Amino acid sequence: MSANKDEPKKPDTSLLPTPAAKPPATATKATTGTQPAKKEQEAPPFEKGLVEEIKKKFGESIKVVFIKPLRTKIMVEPKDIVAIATFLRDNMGFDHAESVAGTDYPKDGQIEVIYHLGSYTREDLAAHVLALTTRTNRDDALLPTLINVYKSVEYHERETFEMLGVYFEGHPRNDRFLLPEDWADIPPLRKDFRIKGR
Amino acid sequence: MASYPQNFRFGEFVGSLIWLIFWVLIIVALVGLPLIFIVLFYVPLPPVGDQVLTPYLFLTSILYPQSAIPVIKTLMGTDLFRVAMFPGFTYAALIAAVTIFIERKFLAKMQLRVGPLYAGKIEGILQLIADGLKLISKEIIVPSGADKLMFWAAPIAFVSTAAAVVALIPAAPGYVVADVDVGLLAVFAILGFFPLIALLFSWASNSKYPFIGGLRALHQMIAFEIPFILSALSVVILSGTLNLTGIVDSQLQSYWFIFFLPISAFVFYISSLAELERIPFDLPEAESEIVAGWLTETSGMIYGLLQLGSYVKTYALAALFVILFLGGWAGPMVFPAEIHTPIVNISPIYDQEAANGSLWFTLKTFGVIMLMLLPRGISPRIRMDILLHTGWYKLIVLAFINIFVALALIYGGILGPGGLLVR
Amino acid sequence: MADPVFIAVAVLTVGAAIIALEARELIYGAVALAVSMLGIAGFFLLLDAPFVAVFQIAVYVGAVAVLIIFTVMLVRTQALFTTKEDKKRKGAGIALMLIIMASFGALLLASGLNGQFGSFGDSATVDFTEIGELMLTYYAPALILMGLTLAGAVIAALALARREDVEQQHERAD
Amino acid sequence: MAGETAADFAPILYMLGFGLLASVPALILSRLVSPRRRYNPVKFLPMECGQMPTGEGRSHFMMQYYAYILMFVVFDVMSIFLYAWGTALFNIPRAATLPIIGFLGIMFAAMGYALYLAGRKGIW
Amino acid sequence: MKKELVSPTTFNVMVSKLSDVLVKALDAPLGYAINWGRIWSLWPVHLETACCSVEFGAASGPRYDVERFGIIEAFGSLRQCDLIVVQGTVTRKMAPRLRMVYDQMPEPKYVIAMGACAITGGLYIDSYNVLPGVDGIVPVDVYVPGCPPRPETLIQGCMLLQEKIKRSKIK
Amino acid sequence: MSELIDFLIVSIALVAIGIYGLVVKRNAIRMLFSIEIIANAANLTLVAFSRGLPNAQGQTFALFSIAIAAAEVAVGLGLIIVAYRLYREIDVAEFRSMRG
Amino acid sequence: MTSLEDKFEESKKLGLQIAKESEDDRLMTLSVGPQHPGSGHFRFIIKVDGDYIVYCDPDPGYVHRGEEKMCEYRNVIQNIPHLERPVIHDSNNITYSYSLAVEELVGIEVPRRAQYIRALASELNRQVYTLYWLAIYGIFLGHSTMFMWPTGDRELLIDLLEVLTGARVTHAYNIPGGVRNDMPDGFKERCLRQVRYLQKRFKEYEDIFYNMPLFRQRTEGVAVLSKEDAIKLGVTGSVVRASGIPYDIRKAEPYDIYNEIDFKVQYMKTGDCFARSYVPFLDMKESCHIIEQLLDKMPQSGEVRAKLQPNPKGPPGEAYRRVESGRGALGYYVVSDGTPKPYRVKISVGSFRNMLALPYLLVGQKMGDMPATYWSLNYWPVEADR
Amino acid sequence: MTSAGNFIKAIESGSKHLVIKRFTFRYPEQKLKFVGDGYQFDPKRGVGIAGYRGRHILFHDKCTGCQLCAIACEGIAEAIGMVKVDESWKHNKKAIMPQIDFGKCVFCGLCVDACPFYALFMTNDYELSAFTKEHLIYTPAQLAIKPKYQGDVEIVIDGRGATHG
Ligand code: SF4
Ligand code: SF4
Ligand code: SF4
Repeated sequence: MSANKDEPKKPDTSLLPTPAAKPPATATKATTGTQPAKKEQEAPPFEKGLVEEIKKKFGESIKVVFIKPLRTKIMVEPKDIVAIATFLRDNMGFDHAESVAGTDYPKDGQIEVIYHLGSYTREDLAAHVLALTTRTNRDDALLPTLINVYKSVEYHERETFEMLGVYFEGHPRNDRFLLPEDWADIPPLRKDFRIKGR
Repeated sequence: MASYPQNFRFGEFVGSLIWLIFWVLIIVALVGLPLIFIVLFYVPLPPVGDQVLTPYLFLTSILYPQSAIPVIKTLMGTDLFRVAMFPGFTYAALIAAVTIFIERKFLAKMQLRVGPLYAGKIEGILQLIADGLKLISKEIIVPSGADKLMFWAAPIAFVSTAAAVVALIPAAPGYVVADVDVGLLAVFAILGFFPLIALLFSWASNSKYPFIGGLRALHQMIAFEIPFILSALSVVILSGTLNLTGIVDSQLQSYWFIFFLPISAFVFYISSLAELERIPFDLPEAESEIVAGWLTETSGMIYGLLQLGSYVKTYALAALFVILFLGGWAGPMVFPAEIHTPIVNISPIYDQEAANGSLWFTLKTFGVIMLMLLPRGISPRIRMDILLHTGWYKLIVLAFINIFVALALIYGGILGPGGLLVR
Repeated sequence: MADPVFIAVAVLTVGAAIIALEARELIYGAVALAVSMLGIAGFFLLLDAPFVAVFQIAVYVGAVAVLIIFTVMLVRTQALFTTKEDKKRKGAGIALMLIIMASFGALLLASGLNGQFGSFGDSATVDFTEIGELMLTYYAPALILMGLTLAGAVIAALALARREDVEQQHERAD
Repeated sequence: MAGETAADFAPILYMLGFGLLASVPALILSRLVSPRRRYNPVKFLPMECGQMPTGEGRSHFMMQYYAYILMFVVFDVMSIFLYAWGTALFNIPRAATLPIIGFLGIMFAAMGYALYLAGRKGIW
Repeated sequence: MKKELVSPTTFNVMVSKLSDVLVKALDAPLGYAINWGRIWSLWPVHLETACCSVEFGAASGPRYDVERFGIIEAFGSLRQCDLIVVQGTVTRKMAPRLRMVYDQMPEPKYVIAMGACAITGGLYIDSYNVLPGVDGIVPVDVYVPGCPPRPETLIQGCMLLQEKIKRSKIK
Repeated sequence: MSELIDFLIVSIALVAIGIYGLVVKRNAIRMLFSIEIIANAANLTLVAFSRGLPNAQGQTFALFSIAIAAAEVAVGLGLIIVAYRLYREIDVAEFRSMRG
Repeated sequence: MTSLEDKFEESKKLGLQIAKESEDDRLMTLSVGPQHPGSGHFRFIIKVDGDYIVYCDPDPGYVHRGEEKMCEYRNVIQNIPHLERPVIHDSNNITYSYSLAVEELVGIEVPRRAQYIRALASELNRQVYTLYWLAIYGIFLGHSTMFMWPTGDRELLIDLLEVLTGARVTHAYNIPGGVRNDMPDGFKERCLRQVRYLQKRFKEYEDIFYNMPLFRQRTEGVAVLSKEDAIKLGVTGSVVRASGIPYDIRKAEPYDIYNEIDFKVQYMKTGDCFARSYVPFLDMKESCHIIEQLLDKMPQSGEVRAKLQPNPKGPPGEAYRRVESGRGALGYYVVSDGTPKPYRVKISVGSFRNMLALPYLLVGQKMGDMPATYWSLNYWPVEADR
Repeated sequence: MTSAGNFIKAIESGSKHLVIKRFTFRYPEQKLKFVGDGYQFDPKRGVGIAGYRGRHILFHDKCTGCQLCAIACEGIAEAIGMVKVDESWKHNKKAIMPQIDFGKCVFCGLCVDACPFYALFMTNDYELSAFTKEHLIYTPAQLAIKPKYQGDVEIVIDGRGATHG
């Protein structure tokens, strides 16, 4: 226990230099001043730069779905996702996942899983959300987990497993989370699960 | 609403009461009175004052209340009166009841609320009676697997032990149930029963939260028992006696001990808070951690009795504080030497000293009780290790400091026999 | 006046002592032991030693009984319920008990204690402040010795009850 | 006369009895007027936050604080010992305070070490 | 003749008459007193099933202060409580727990269904995980509509409950 | 009127019970109980003689004796805890068989 | 420096080691919730060794009502009432970002006055939430006055919101295209009066709660979440700000008129329970200034709701919009397939993200720290379950 | 020392409140004052008029039985059902009017927004608790009654705290 007690103090001292965090706070203000969320700019340069950087590394395995101001969405293959996520985390500064959402597309027979990645460390990325998506088959939905890259997806992935039936390979606990223990129906967020009377 | 046949009106209630009284009267007249007479004629009765108590005297006292005064006086001299009424159980229970009411109102006031308001029309004074009636009419659940004997015995033991503590407290000059030479130590000895009862009761409930609560109660009480005892030791050093009446007397001869021993009073106050499981030391009942602590499995009257016991205990410890540090019943005389009442002359049973003493004693006790209620409004709960740390490291040291202060006072010739400040 | 009271207290004490040893549940045994201690305290009161009586209650019920009950709860396993005692042994024990009782009783009756200061009749009671005086004057070395014993006891008890194995690991971790 | 002090103490017993007298009828009355429905076994399960109880109810020990109980036994004895001194203080010569100072010194040393032991984490 | 007067049957009749009289004499005042006590001392269980608990908290706050009616908040254990206010949605995961809590409470116990969800399911009438009202699991005494009900409405519901207790038998 | 000898008889009864317990019981805690009972019987004798003689020495000794008994209980229970932790058992016979 | 995983593993090992060491009965499994005064709608299973928690497993879902599924069956506007139910005491914020997302999808321009009113309602509502949160924090620590005062003072703001929107807590006020009704007359004065009174009260909160030494003892240095761990766990809102990261959506990605408002992001560096409980309080103080500015700068008249057809629909597409709610970033991911009903709505809520930190922080703490740690995470179970 | 000072400050702050006015609003005797008569909607301008959203009121002389309110509510709580009334209005050929189940209604007011004929508004009435579910279903006739609501209490702030005057 005493080890635990000491432990928090160390990061504290290492944080001490972060009075430097003050100037960035004003810097944020400046950046936000320069990019008010005006809509009509085509493919804003900063976001484009980001995408270019990823593309440079992974080339054709990246499919860019859209580039909007502050929002970028890229689609990758399931097999590449861990590598790309690691790259995003280590080199691009997207250090946490804000949400993991799954969408069922019965027409395509696929389920799309979308990770919204954000950044706490890079000031200029604070307003950005990068949507990293991948698609898997509806019938044997199976994806590699990102839990080793982003700790923050742990519960989100559990929820996605439960709500859409996407099994995350390597996730320590693919089990019941929000639904009752005796839930015996198909995962509720699939499109073929109909709710009463609708 | 029409489907509920029974009517509920105050008039009906009064009607039914009258009916009940009527029946009681008839039964008493037909059965009771002859019986009483037979008994009274054949049983020799004790002399009261200068007369022999005869049934006639007994009956005439209804017509001439004056003649009942000697009877009452004799009764007041008996142990029974002391045990049942004045410094004993009824007085303590009454103070406990008033404490509960005051606590709720006081807390409500501090929290910008009004507290109980409607029960009993005027500011909710009957709230406590309502609670009591409800608790009496509540089912008592004994959890399966519980130790039945202990489960039922513990609340009774709790109340009785609290009452036994009260027995040692003198409430006015001469008014004490048990005037023993080692009174103070006896209080501590009896207080030592409470952790045992809490522990056994929590064990008997066979449930997790009560058990944790009981262990916490145990740890808490024993952590504060030593500072508790030591803080009273400095008073004993100053007064040289263990008899509680003697302690008050020695304060009457000099000054209140709180002026000499403020630290000790502080330690005593803190540890009595802990002993009483009041916030900030209500760890054994910490709701947000362990549901209701060792009271989790209590229901109905068992809960009621435990509450009663703990409030009686509150009275006992507040009174002890008054006796040890605030000079007991000392206070300026407010009652006249003689009292004249219109119909009945009660001067034979009127005792100026006792009336004055009990008045001041009660006032001071309520003052201390208010002081004990105050932390509940302003303080969060404390944590187990901080609590143990406070009890074992800080308070014991403080108590010892005061023992040496008391020693210096004695050997410095300021207090003690023939001291400077002794009147 | 003390006679019926004496008998009541004696029955309470001895009975509780027997229950303490024979109760099926150890926890009841512990409670009975506490009751037995209370009985002894009652005897002390009858013997006009209120200070010792109160001391007895405070120490035995307030502290020792608590510790015992806590430990009983701590070690409660099925082990407590398997009373591994054979009949023969028990019989021998009872016999031994009776023999002790009888022989000591005979010794007592023969010793003539009865006559010498038999009834305490009108001998004065002892003020308990004398205890303090004695303790600090004549028995002062005993008091110091007492302190040493208590200090040794608490340190020994703590040293016994702690878990050494974990401690070593922790010291390495530090 | 023997047994005088016992007579002094008797009112405590009366008071205890009165406590019984006040609480036992309350329980009996409560038993009489309260409704009782016993058909449901769930009611008598130990309460566990609306959960089916699992495990044993009496299996929790705060071993971390066991040291304090051990210490309590000894220091309780010590603190009551001091009362014997406190009451006799007026009757004894001043020099007789020395043994008690010695006694306290020993106990303080023991308490210091014991508190140090008790305060250490991880060994309990 | 003498024998008939004191025969066992007549004696029994007499005794039963007397006890009848006694019961009658005691019943009404006792019933009144106990019901009165129950009215002014309703202690609610701390069971938050969903968002209506926010307004329940507000009702026990200083502005509405249900303690005026003798309703105390923050009671730890359900063993001491008489009133269970179902504070909103009961999901399928919560339902068995709700029933268990209800079962474990000691006997005179009352249920207030607070909020549209607790009455009929409310907004979540077509959700896959929500029960359509709690009256299927526990017997409800008073329905307090709203989403969430104003604290006033809750207090009004409590007053209705008091009305109901007044008119009920004590056993 | 109770006399010295009555107290001594009670004391002897307690000693006998204690010895019986020590001999028969195999449960460490119960043996501790027995020891306590014997110690109490001794205290009783001390105080009884002190009352008979009248002087305060017996009472003083009883105080010491009680204190030491308390200390002994603390140590004894510490021992039992250790034994329990090692053997998961508080039966003395089991300790013996498990040694080694 | 031990990282988060190491810490967790270490504590787990500690628990397991105690269990293995022939003393498994030292461990006791306790279920905290759902009927537990210290948990509310939530349950977590803890294992305690004496006073120390060695294992913790959250078990949410007691209020899981399937909001996301239900959204797929309702029109964009009909979704408003039930989307605000997860946090009824912060309902203006939870509908705010939904409105923003729908507006982005449909392409609606919100009138300026409506933007101000929205921001005003959102600030008021955040304070309502924080006061409620503070009240529960008080009662969790056994401080009943601290339950009563914020609950009472919260009523002042509720009173304002009731005047503004017509309901005490479930306002259903933000709607795609603006707000549902204009401010009533005399609102500004009333608002200023009550907010000023509240500012006076904050000092008393500090006296009785934040500066109270017992409170400090219980929270300072307890359950420290370091900056690295906070980033790794992706916690948000006051939790991440308490760990030394001044991240506030209002500043980082200003929506509506927030870039015209002058305010500071409040943060602390210690990352313990105290910081986590103090940052929302600082936020609340700052929010009072924001409200004054908003009332000042607000256009005196104008439209409050853009004209749009009853069932607005836009082209297929998706939007992800965030606002800063009482519990941190609150994002809506809305996918539209061109019909009036959204194809998929995902609510990314602060509570759900903060819950992840619970087992990491609880393990190794004492039992008395449990309520303090749990509620300092700014966690509202109903919202997390959705 | 600072900690002792803080204790004293806390005690002072706490005991100061013993003389501050109480905030409690005594509900059954007092009633709160609301802005206006309740939430209303102006379909022409497309915005609502601020007011409390309590129980609905239905103006029989305006309702055309167009069911728009029921359709609006269908996606919310399905609280509105259209029932036959035995009244005859020119503008209401089918003689159907909304009936509201307050056991389901969540008082969102979207049905008011949906009614294009100024027929359905909300009132200040909130005292709706009942013993049975059936009592919560309000027929059109019941909905037509204008509730008598007299509230006159408001929050008053003065030097000694906030009260309800
Ligand atoms: S009635 Fe409304 S406020 Fe209450 S639980 Fe249901 S949705 Fe929540
Ligand atoms: S207020 Fe809302 S829930 Fe109620 S009837 Fe109207 S639309 Fe339906
Ligand atoms: S109330 Fe309005 S919307 Fe509803 S049916 Fe009548 S006219 Fe149509």
